[in-house]
Amino acid sequence: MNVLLTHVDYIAAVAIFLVGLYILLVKQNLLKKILGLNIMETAVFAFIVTAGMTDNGVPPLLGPDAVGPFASPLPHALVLTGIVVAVSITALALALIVRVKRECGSVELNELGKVE
Amino acid sequence: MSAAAHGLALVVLVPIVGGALIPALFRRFPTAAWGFALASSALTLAISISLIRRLLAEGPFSYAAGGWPPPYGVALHFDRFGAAIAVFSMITLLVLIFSRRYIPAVVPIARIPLYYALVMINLGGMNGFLVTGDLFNLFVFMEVFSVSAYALVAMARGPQAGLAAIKYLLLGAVSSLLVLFAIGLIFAQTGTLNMADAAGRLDAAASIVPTALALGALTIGFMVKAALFPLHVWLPDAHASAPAPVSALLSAVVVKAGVIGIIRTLQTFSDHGSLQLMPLQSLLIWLGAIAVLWGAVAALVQSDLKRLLAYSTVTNIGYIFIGLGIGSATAASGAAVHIINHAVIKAALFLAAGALIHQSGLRHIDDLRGLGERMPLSALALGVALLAVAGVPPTAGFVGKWQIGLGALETGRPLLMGVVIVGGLLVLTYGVRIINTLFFRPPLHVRVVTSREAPPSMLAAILLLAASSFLLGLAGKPMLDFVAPAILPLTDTG
Amino acid sequence: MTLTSLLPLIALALPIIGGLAALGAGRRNRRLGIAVVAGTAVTTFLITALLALAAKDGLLREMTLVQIAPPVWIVFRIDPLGTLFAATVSGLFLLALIYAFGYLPDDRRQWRFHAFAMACQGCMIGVAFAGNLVTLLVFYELFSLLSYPLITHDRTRVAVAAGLKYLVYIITGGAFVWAGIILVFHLGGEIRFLPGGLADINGSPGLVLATFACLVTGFGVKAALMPLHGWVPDAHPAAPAPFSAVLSGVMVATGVFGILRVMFEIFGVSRLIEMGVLPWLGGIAGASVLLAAARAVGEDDLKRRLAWSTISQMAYVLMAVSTIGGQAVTGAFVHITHHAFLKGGLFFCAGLVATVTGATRISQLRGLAQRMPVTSLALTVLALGLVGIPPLSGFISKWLLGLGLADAGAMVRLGVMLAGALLAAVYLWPIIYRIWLPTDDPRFAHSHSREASGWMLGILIATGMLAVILGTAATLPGFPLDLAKNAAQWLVEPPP
Amino acid sequence: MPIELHDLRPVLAPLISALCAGGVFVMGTSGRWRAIWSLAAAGLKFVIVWSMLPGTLAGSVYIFRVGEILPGLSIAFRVDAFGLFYALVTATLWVLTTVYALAYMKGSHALKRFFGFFALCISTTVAIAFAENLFTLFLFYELLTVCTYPLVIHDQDAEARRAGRKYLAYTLCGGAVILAGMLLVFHSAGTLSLAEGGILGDVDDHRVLLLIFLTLVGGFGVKAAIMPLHAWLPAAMVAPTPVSALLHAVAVVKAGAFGVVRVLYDVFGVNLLKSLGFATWLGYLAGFTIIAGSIMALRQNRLKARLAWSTISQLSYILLAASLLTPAAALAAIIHLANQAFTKITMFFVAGAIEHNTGKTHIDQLDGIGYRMPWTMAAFTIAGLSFMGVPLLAGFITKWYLSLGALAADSGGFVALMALSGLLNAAYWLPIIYRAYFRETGIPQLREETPWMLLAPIGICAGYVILLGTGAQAPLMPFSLAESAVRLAFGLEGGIP
Repeated sequence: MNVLLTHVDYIAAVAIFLVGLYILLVKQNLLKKILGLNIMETAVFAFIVTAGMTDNGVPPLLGPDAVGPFASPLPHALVLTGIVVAVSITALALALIVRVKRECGSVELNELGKVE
Repeated sequence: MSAAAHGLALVVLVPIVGGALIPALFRRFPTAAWGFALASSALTLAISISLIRRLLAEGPFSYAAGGWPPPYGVALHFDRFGAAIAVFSMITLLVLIFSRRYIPAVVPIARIPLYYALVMINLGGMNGFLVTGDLFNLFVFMEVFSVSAYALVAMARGPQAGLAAIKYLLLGAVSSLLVLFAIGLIFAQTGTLNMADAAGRLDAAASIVPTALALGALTIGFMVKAALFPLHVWLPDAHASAPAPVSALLSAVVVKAGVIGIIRTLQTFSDHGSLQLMPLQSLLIWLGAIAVLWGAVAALVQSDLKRLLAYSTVTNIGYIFIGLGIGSATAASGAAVHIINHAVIKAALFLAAGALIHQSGLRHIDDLRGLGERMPLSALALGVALLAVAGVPPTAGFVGKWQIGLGALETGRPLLMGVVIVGGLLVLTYGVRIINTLFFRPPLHVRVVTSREAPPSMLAAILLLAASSFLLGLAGKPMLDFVAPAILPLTDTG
Repeated sequence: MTLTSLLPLIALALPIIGGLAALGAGRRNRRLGIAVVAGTAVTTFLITALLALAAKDGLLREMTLVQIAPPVWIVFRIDPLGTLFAATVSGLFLLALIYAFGYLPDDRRQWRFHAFAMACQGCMIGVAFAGNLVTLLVFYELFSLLSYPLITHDRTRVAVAAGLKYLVYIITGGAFVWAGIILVFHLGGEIRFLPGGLADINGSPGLVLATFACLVTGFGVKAALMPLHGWVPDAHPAAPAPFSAVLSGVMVATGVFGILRVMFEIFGVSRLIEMGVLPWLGGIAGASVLLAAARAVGEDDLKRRLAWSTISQMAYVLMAVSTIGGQAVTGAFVHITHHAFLKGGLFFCAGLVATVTGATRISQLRGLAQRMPVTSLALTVLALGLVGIPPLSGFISKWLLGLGLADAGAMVRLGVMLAGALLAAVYLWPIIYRIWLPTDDPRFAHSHSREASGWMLGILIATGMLAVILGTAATLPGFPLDLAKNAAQWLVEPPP
Repeated sequence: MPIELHDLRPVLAPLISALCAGGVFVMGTSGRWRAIWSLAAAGLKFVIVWSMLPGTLAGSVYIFRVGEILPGLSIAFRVDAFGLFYALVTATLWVLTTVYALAYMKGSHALKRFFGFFALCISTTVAIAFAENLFTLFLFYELLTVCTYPLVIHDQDAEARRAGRKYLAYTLCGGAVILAGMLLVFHSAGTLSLAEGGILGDVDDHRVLLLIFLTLVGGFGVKAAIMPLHAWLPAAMVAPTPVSALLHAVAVVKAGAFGVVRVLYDVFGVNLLKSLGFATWLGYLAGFTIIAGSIMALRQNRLKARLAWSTISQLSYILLAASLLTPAAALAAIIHLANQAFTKITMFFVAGAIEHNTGKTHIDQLDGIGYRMPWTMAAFTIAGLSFMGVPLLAGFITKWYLSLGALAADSGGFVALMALSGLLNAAYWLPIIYRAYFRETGIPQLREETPWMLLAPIGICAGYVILLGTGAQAPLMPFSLAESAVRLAFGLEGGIP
């Protein structure tokens, strides 16, 4: 029980991740799948940010009156990069969806299956 | 510092920067884009060869980007697995040569510079993935080559390409996220992103649950990338509908990233005292064995040549995972060599198939009857590569199968050896079927009769790759000797 | 190479070459062909006779020719037994080949007959001169196969069926011989014919017995030892008469010859006694004598009756040999030779009668003497000779056989022999009786037939004369009796 | 121990044919160049192979190592007595088959492919003969499968393709099984070198040894057409006659038999096998195949089908002889490689000549053929008699030593089997001879002898059948070679008992 309490961030992240995964797997609409993917991304980013948290930590801003303990700055940098990557993937996916819509006339996977 | 000292950075930067420049510089000049891409990939190849020479002279070495020492800075690390970049650069170079005449036929003219850009960026991502010593950069480079791969699949004309690309993207993105999640977990446990560093600290981490979770997430994530059964479902669609050179790149190079990711994972977690890797390895063996048989049987019933080749990739990935799962020195080194050999063979297969399909306009196997008489060299190359992929000695495919089979025996798994052999036999069955169709059956389709041999640029790439897929078999011993030191950390777990 | 070492080879090769030459020459020019055949046959006979005389005192020469495989050689030897047999063979062939000119229709196939027959002769001489089991087997198999086209020469369905039966029997027999030879070599380490038998045959008694049984069974097929005789009553009538004569006269004897070689020169007298096989051999031979003779009595077809008679007569020989007495063995050898000419002559007669009158059954022969007196006379003389009426040749051999059996104290076998002779009289007398019985029955009138002339009649007269000469002058030196005595002595009491 | 000499010839012999194949593929559109390349290579290889005979007889062993491609897996050639024996047979027959094929195939399609792969087949066969280790043997064994496939389906019709499929299915599965066996050998013995006396002496796990025996003998047994692995062979006779000759007499089936003998003597070794007793079962199976193959041959009406079934039966002579594990029987096994090859190739040549001349393929069409083609049929008769085991012909020698070997191994039953098999052989060869000479068709038969380029190889082969049967110790006969091979395998000093 104690483990669960101390790792509550883990649990939240996994839960959100699973929500996204559920959408990705179950929804037939490509756009919704992309949304699911975005939710999963959010879960992971949130988790990484929490991983950088230190008990009673302050933002790691160096200045004349900066007193530790600092929260680890690295996760934030990582998540920024991760968001860039996520955005680029989303962009590419949306572009592809537009193309699929234009060429196949639908964005519903079950309908696309019939088109084939 | 001289250029040579920065080689490790250059081998990543040259293709990425070169690729990024192409759309900017050559929007109007597709031909020049080809030349530029070719030059930068040749440069990459040259750099990677010089890196290998240094590796042989000095042993594994690291490079701190921007001068920050590890574990703080972004570390690049070059070991014997990293040497695969030379092969990947070489294959990319040949794929580019092949693309010169092929791509204008399948890609709209406006997108041609984009195509070359993506190929180069893909190479850069692969190289980065191989040489990075840092977990987060591992993810970033993985995304670089993944995103470029999604886009490359979408390059071709027609509705199938877009759909296949988006399917590939969805699964690929999920797997990337799993990997990222795992990286986050490891960071949370150890507070470092340097792989070597993290490996050392994992043992000290108190709780086993997050570690196991990280291991599971990494494994599943890389399994998707590597298309290991049962997570291979995206592969046949993507590889079959992409343009042939892209299929070659995907099958030969990109899926190998997943395999190398698994190797890195196993290496990272192998020092962990309380976490047993044995069940995971058994799982890999089982999945690998099923993949071998499933891929081979599925390939047998395909009528589309490129789809068949895609399933052959599933089989071969299965072989590699059996070898890794066994984990003995013999089997693991065999699997490592098979990564390279399969890359060469599969590139030869897809390019040769691409040439046949391009010249005849047909892609169903039965329609290709008699094409061997019209396109003897391409068909011969395809034949040699098929024999190689089936593991007929002394071709390149044999090396891995022999070592893996021997490893299975050494660890007391004779049935597994049987699977290795039966899989080879099944592959040979469809290989023979294709050879038979090409050479020994009268033409069925009128287009076959009017087909002509592929142009020299395509032929050069195909023949070189086919010859390599034969000759690498004769170089089995030196290659095994080369990977042996790199394999050692793996074998401790076996 | 001296002449004596060349002569056997010439005797062997000459008929084969002559046959081929006749085949080539005869198809263009009949006279030339006849000359070639006759010249070859006569020369061969002279050479074999000369060799028989030269070798009468014992082993003349042994020649090793070709090595097949390290222990296996083609070896020839000139010894009394072999030369006597070779001379008999070439004598009968001489008669048969000339008879065939009259018997066979004058067409191209006649030359084929001669070519095969002469090749057959060469191979039979090869059997006679063979110095070891393998050499014997080579020529034995060869002439067996070469006989096939001769038996089926008429190309009738009956002939083809008989030929097939013959082939099945003979080849099976060959396989037995073959297995026996292997066993001999395995047990004895040697396959040469050695006076007194091989020095040692090491093996379990059962295996040694099996070896003997294999060889006797194999050769017994050709020797028509009951119950291995099945091919004889079919093949002999089916073949053209000149070849029936050869079949009955010498070919069956070849089987007996093989058994003799095996008994005396492979196993040796003392080992045979030790093995206890002789009573069995004698018993089987005795049964053959009686059963075959009984079958002959009930047979109406002339050539078939003669064939059954051959089975019976050859069994005499084996029965006599089974006593191992010197006298009996002498009688056996003489009987081989004498029987050859008698039975050959009878088949010549039967062929002539069948050609001229179309009669093949004994019941159709009534009144033959009215039309064909010379033929009838010859037939009578030969038949009486076979029954064993003095002073004809058959009497001499049977007398010797009887003496030998008595000498060896084999009284049961003697009784069997006498019973056999009596049965011979029973089955031959009706022939004589019928042909001399005048008749007016139009069915037997043979109104269109008359005495044949030329080749066939000449040969008939010659065989008749031979029966008389061999009977009256049997004791002259150089005649079969003289040679047989030496041969028997040489076999039964080999020189040290 | 034999003296080992490093020499280029062991690799040159296969290479010559491979070069020739290259020449044919490049320049083979012209018939003349095809002929020149094929004949030149055949002649050259003939000379090379024969040139090693005196040295080998004197006890030398020629060695050439190409290189190690995997740890413990090297490509190397080693000419010992047994290998040279097989190579001599192959090289000699190749010359004849090439001449025959040049005449026979005139006017056929895809000749470049045909002669190219034809040469490659022989190249691989010689390489099999000279293989120093199991891996090299396996390598070229598989290559042989690949190279014969285009020849089998040369006609490219439905039947040929069906046959080709069957052929590949069987041989490739066999190859896979060999691979398994090879892995087991390498795992348990640590080496794959073929060595007199075997390499498995130190292995004491009975089950592993049994598995190795089953896989290796079973795998090579496919090409040696031991029942029940024989079904591809009768199907493969749809190939053009020179190919059938090559398949049935020289290269393919003999490669299988050669492989089995190598496995028995050079992988297991005589002493080990004797103590294990596996070979007895092989002997029974081979004995069954001998009889069953003959019975099946009896039932065939198509001449080539009868020849094919006869091949199945005859090949098992080699396996039976090898499984008896006595010197005399081993001698029979080795000699039968040559005897069966020359005899059967004569028959296939004749069958081809008949088909080429008259278009007749079935036995019941052959009435009176002996008058049309007397010399051709004379050769056939000689071959038939040889198979029946008539002395003075090649077949007798085999049966002689095989029976002696069987008796020495206390398996006297096999002598009866030999006799029975001889009878069955008579039962299926004599009817053909009978028809050829003694059955008349009613129509006058015109003399229509085979063209000399077909007849000459037939005549030479038939002559060789006689020579093998009569003059085993004549100077150019490889008999003493076979003897020294047996001496090596059994570690004997003097003659063969």
